[in-house]
Amino acid sequence: MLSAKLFKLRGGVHPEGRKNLSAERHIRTLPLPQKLFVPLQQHIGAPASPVVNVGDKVLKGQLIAVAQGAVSSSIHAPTSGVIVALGDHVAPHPSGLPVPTITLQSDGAENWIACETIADPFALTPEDIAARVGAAGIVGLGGATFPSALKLNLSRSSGVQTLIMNGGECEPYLTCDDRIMRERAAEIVEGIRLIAYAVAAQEILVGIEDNKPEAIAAMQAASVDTPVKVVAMPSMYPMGSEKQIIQVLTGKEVPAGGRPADIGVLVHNVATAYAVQQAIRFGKPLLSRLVTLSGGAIKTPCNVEALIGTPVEELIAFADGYAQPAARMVLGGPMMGQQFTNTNVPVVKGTSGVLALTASEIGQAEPSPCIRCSTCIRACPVGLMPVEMVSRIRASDLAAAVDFGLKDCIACGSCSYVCPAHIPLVHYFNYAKGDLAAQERTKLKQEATKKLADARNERIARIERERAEAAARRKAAREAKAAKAAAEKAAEEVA
Amino acid sequence: MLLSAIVSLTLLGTILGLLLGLAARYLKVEGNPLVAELEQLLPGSQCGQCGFPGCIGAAQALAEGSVSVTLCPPGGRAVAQLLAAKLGIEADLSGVADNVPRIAEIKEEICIGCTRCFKVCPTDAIMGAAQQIHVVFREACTACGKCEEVCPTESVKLQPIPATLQSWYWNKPTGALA
Amino acid sequence: MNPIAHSPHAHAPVSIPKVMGTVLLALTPATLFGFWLFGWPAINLWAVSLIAAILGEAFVVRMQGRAVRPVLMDGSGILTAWLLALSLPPYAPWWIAVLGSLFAVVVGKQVFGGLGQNLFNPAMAARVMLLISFPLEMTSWVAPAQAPGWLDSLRITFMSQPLDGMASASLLGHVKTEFTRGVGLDQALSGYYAPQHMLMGSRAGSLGETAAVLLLIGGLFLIARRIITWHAPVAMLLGVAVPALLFNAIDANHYAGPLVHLLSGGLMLGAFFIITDPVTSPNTAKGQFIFGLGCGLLTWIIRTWGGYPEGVAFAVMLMNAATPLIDQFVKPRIYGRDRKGAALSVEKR
Amino acid sequence: MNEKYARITKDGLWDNNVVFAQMLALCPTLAVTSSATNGLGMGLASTAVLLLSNIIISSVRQFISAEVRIPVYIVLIATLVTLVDMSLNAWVHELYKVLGLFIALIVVNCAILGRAEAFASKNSVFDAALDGLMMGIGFTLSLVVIGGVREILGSGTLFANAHLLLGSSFAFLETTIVPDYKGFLLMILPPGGFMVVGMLLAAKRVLDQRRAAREVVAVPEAVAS
Amino acid sequence: MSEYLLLLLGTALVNNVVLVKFLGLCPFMGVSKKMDGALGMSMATTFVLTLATAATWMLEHWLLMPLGIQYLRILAFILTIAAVVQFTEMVIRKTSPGLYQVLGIYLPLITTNCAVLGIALLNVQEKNSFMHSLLYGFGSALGFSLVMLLFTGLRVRLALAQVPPAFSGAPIGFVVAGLLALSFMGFAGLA
Amino acid sequence: MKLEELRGKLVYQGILLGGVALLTSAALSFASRATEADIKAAEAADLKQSLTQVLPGEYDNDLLKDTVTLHEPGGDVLAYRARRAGKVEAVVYRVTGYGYAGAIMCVMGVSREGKILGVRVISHKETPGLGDKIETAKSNWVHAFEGKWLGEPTADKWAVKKDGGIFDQFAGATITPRGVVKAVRGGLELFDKERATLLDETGAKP
Ligand SMILES: Cc1cc2nc3c(=O)[nH]c(=O)nc-3n(C[C@H](O)[C@H](O)[C@H](O)COP(=O)(O)O)c2cc1C
Ligand SMILES: Cc1cc2nc3c(=O)[nH]c(=O)nc-3n(C[C@H](O)[C@H](O)[C@H](O)COP(=O)(O)O)c2cc1C
Ligand SMILES: Cc1cc2nc3c(=O)[nH]c(=O)nc-3n(C[C@H](O)[C@H](O)[C@H](O)COP(=O)(O)O)c2cc1C
Ligand SMILES: Cc1cc2nc3c(=O)[nH]c(=O)nc-3n(C[C@H](O)[C@H](O)[C@H](O)CO)c2cc1C
Ligand code: SF4
Ligand code: SF4
Ligand code: SF4
Ligand code: SF4
Ligand code: FES
Repeated sequence: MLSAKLFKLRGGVHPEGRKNLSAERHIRTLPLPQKLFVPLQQHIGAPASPVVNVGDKVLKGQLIAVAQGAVSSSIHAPTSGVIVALGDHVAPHPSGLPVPTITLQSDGAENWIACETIADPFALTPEDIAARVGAAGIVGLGGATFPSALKLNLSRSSGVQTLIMNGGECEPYLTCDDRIMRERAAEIVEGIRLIAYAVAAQEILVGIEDNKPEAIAAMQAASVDTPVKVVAMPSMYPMGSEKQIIQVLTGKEVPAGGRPADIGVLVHNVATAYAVQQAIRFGKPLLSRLVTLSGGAIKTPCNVEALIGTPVEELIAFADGYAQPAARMVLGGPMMGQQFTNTNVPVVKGTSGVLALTASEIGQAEPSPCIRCSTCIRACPVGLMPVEMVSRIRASDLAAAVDFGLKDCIACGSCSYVCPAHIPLVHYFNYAKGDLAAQERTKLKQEATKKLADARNERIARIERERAEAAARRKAAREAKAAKAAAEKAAEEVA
Repeated sequence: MLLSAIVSLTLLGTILGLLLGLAARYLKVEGNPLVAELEQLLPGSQCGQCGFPGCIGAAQALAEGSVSVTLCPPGGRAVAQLLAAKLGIEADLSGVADNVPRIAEIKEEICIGCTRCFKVCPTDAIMGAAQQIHVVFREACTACGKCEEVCPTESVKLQPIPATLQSWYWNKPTGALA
Repeated sequence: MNPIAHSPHAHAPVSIPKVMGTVLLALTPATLFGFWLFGWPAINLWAVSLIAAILGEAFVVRMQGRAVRPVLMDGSGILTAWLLALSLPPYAPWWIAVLGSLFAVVVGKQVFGGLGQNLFNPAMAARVMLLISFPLEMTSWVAPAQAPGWLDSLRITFMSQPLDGMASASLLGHVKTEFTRGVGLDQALSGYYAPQHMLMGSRAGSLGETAAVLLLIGGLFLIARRIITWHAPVAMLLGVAVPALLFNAIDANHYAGPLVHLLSGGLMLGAFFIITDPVTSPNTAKGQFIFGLGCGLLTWIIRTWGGYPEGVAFAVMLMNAATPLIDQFVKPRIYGRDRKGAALSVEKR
Repeated sequence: MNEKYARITKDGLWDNNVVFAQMLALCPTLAVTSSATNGLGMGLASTAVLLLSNIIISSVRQFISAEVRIPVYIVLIATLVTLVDMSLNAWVHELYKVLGLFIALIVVNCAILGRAEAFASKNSVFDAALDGLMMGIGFTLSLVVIGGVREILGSGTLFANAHLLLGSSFAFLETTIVPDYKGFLLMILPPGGFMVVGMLLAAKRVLDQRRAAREVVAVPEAVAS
Repeated sequence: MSEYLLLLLGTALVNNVVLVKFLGLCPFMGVSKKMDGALGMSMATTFVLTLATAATWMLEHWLLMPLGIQYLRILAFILTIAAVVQFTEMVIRKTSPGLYQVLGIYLPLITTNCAVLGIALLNVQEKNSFMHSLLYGFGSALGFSLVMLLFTGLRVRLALAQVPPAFSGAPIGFVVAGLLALSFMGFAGLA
Repeated sequence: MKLEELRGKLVYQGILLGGVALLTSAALSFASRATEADIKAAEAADLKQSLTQVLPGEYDNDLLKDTVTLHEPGGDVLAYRARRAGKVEAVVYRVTGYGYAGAIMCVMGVSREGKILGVRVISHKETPGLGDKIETAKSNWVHAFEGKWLGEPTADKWAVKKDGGIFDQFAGATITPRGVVKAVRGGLELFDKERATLLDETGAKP
């Protein structure tokens, strides 16, 4: 089963793994925090809309905010307690902006709502499974946090040949997927089969990087006598990225601007499969996730199961605090994760890791001039030319950068990682993407306001015209009247 | 020899003159389609901040090349860039303050409902009736500032739009790369 | 003014000074061999080149009001001067080295804005400039291993003493001269050319270009350290060897064979250390291959039919000029798109 | 009025200099400036044509119709150039041999047509004459400077062979700056020509910037006092 | 045949119009900021230069020479060139609006491109035969196009470089042209 | 009609350009008349000056008019003859050598006895600083030919020193002098061969 044919990944880099810091430690559960900060937006799409008010008592697992619109996801109370605030709290986002958040004071009782357990989930219809996944507020736990139900529905309707389960976990430091595969393989495999059933996939591949032999073994053992095939992939960043894992496992490429469903593939993270299994089998909504606590500045790196909304400082305290002052705190992995400065930010559905890194681990230096060494080009898994894009962006020629493929960049950071000149390439790309989006918004707005202005001008012109016409009519009438009068007068005189 | 020289060259000249005259007559380009295209790019709020009586005037001046592409404050940098691209010139955009997006806001406490702002707004972004508090539609306001000028109680003010998770994006890196 | 750093939060342990340092290291064996072969004058020349480049670069950077230290510390100026020195006749007078180094770092590099901004290879631009301006000094070669003493060397380098009795012609120059007299290749080569000497490098020529084997080893070291890739060097060697082979087969008395070409002149130095200059070469592997092929072909053409006995420097500059065009037309295929950049068609199942 | 003439003069000599600001007439500029003398000769010949063409075109400007404007200008200029060509050939034959082809090319010297279009066809005869003269002098000075730099660096002399152009009484101009100079061939060859022009352009820019900076500084001071 | 090829190579590379003969520098400097423009200019110049060398050769040999009025050469040539340009423009506009879009605005500029007149005059000076003249014109045009495209590529990249303010724009353009001319000296002695 | 209206007319444009052409060509024709003689004179003087450089001594005929054309395999050679009292005392003609960078054009003057009176290089493309020492402005090298003839030095010594002859080469540039020596020697051989024609001893009167 391990001998499945692999295709070549282009580009890619070999960052130092540093997974051993946390890989051998069992998943532990975090003690219940006092206060939980649950942001309304933890997923791609529209924020959820709260259905509770300040002062409401809620049970663990109770719906506290519902999905809004087509692309959105519901949010549930991570524990039982009282809603103490519906306000702003610092976002787990580099901007550090305050975002709408539900603050929950836990009562320590962990009183669950009633959960519906299902004995034979394969008796459910595929539609039902997707609906239950949606109701459980499950979003992709691989990082993109796209609402999973939607992905299932879209894939089912367009037809799926291959289901790929992403156990790549190519980011350095992170071991939460590794641990969950080692410890909860049976549940994951059932989740995988449920997903496959929900989208009627014919082939199921679990791709795991070969630096996780125990996870591979555990998953293999759990998938004996199932259609699930476990495939070991070479360790390389960004093997776990959706487009790249598809390329490596199937040899196919997702067309630019398209989705994997276009080529009959669905990709899900292994932790998502676990959440799906829990939701379908036990009716449990997504309330917690595994988080890797690691980095050279953390005293006891480990993996914890943390409730959504837990402030990060509690996690750090749980890991015995700092071994040395951290040069940088990061949410997620070092390659794509985001720096944060306020340790009060909450764990959200997409938080895969909390890293406290030392300066030597980061290894960043002042940027020096680009020597066009083209290392970045060789590293890019997408086949882009970062050096060319960045020079266009620096010269404020974003259109040219787009011609070079800016929009195809997956922001994996491979190029920045290898650049000997330490140029913040991805930073430039994300700036440019943001600026383009902002320009797009301005343009839309301008078009809209232009229509408004035109309408107003037209209206004013019409009013003027009507007024003038009315005046002319009145004048004509007056004149006609006068003429008539004159005529009558004349007639009278004649008479 | 003298004669032949003069005759032949005169002939050459005459023929060429006729040719050019013909060419000019039959191959004339009508009007300047550029103006219309440029006008399309301008915000169209006819606010006059550029010093022309409305966007069409600005478009004409641009087509003649008598003004810089940075003339339109409401359009800001984005429009300047579009204009420069259309005209095929390299514009020095450093002068254009990438103006912080702003929007009109009405302080309800001091609005007396005089409807002046309502009447001048070129995009119908202000709603209200006489003696009532007026409101601004965020989507329609172009921050042209006309209402600010006419308000007798200074209750309309252009305020920067606060950044949100949706509008925030990374700044441009400023490392010494020279 | 965002105090927040963008991802990635990990970086490969690489830097520009490390890259340049590795290249210098790779050049060292061939340089030392040149010192041994040509003696003290070669060492003087090398030192003068480096000093002139460092001082000149410091001065112009200072004049622009930029920080001098980081510019000098990146090592590129030193590398440029080093490569220039290696491509000069070993007994050239000091002012050749000074003028060349200054031209390289000022006109070749700093007027463009410094490291990474220049369009032409600074060392080669300087070499070509020197060659056309001072053809006499730039084509006065010496026979190897007559290494003069230190005092004599000072006289040679700093007082432009004529090198009586030591003068020799380089192989390519000699062949060119003999052709003008109507002497055939066999006769011209006899006594002048022995492959094993050429390989080891005991021949007349520029300071650092003679030891083909040591240059090859240095080049392989760079490839192993992933500073350069094989594409450009291999393509350049092919670009010279293939036409040489063809024409040699047609008329052996007029066209030298591939081995003569590969082992003579600055080809080895050029192929591994000069056309691989990242700044002035195309940035895709395919582009680099085309670039190398062009360099090789032009070198061969200039050597064979042109007025100059050696063409490496010209070929490099000509291809430098074509680099932006190559970069414009040779791009990698983007994931999910075809070669032309259109999205792949959606084929289901 | 005086201001206007000052403006025209300043434009011609510096601000709108044919070579250094308008970047026109580059071919003769680069081709003949391997020595200061050649530059001077070419400059004087061009100045003559420029002056005459500006005068003639300005005085017939009412009669010219837009459609045949350019050909008429070109014919006029061509005639003037041919006249200059003949005169040089007849009376300053040595110089003619040096400037050769480039005399004929004064016709297409874009600068002359440019002045005809941009100035002479819109201004009075006197203004046009002044403009032509100043542009011509500006052009000549540029050529002499470029030629001078190239000659000094390239051969170590200045105004070599000036007697051929100006007569033997001007032989005193001929100076050897560096005796026994080895010669820096680059400067005399085409590449050096380009580079010298580039360097001089940069120098002019630095001077202009300095001047602008001084003016900015000067204004507040004036206000303060 | 090989003689003609050699002639073509010689005029295009060894005695390049722009870099060695110093003709056509204004468009070389002026229209080399964008690739489209350079391409258009190159094509237009190639077309006109080839046609104009043919036309001026005929003029010289069939009109000026028989009548002994060579002193009208400059005048007659420049008129003819203007006519050729005008004619080209009209024909292109009529037959291929697409091409006209590309070349249109560059055609009038060519009248004052001194390369056209220069090559015509050089042909007369060197007493070239008709075929020779034609190849000379075409080869020169090829040389012009080649360096034009190379130079444009370089300038496009230059626009992205961080050139010191004193040098940005035209000055560095000249330095690059100088280095390009330096490279082309390598062709000396070929052909 | 007003000028403004006229300007728009097609005929006007034709006439305008034609008229301008008329005027200018007329002007040029007259100018040509005026300068023709001077130009001819200047060119003649030019030629004469270059010829007399290699013809030391006094002659009493008009060099430029007294020419003879030799039909050689390598192309026609135009020779000018200098006479004293009707007798051809010396001849001048061009020879072409091939140097490092192409053709080197020389004129040489040969006396009645077959001795070289002088050699000058009129045009060459040799490298400045290396090969250009063949110009009198740069070195005296060409004067070495003066007084030499085919017997002095002997045939095998008519070469540069490097090739065993008596003429100097330049440091680092042997090809150029080699080319010139070969050309001059060829010129002397030509004189030998065509002596009768050149010296006007075939009977034709001047
Ligand atoms: C550069 C990059 C690296 C990624 N690495 C991983 C990974 O290691 N593991 C993973 O599950 N998803 C990874 N992803 C996210 C996947 O592309 C994809 O979104 C995810 O596997 C989908 O599964 P989900 O919907 O269950 O999250 C990565 C994405 C990118 C852009
Ligand atoms: C990179 C490089 C480029 C060179 N370019 C030239 C050149 O363009 N012209 C030249 O005459 N010599 C040039 N040289 C020097 C010659 O390569 C060489 O010294 C000379 O031609 C003799 O080579 P040989 O010893 O194999 O005969 C260059 C040297 C190097 C290292
Ligand atoms: C750039 C350059 C220019 C040269 N110019 C000339 C020249 O003008 N005349 C010449 O005879 N040789 C010239 N040479 C060739 C050599 O200097 C010379 O032919 C060769 O070294 C043989 O001369 P030698 O026998 O004196 O060493 C030139 C070589 C180079 C590289
Ligand atoms: C592999 C490699 C090769 C290089 N080759 C050259 C070279 O040939 N000439 C040169 O001036 N600099 C060379 N450099 C140094 C540096 O890139 C050069 O100074 C830049 O061109 C200056 O902007 C090289 C650097 C590297 C890493
Ligand atoms: S890796 Fe860095 S230095 Fe190298 S080409 Fe890319 S951006 Fe430039
Ligand atoms: S961040 Fe973008 S450009 Fe850089 S390697 Fe990843 S995909 Fe390529
Ligand atoms: S400033 Fe802009 S929006 Fe206002 S009138 Fe002028 S062009 Fe139109
Ligand atoms: S102009 Fe000012 S006071 Fe009047 S309605 Fe508008 S906001 Fe209110
Ligand atoms: S002077 Fe030659 S093109 Fe302008």
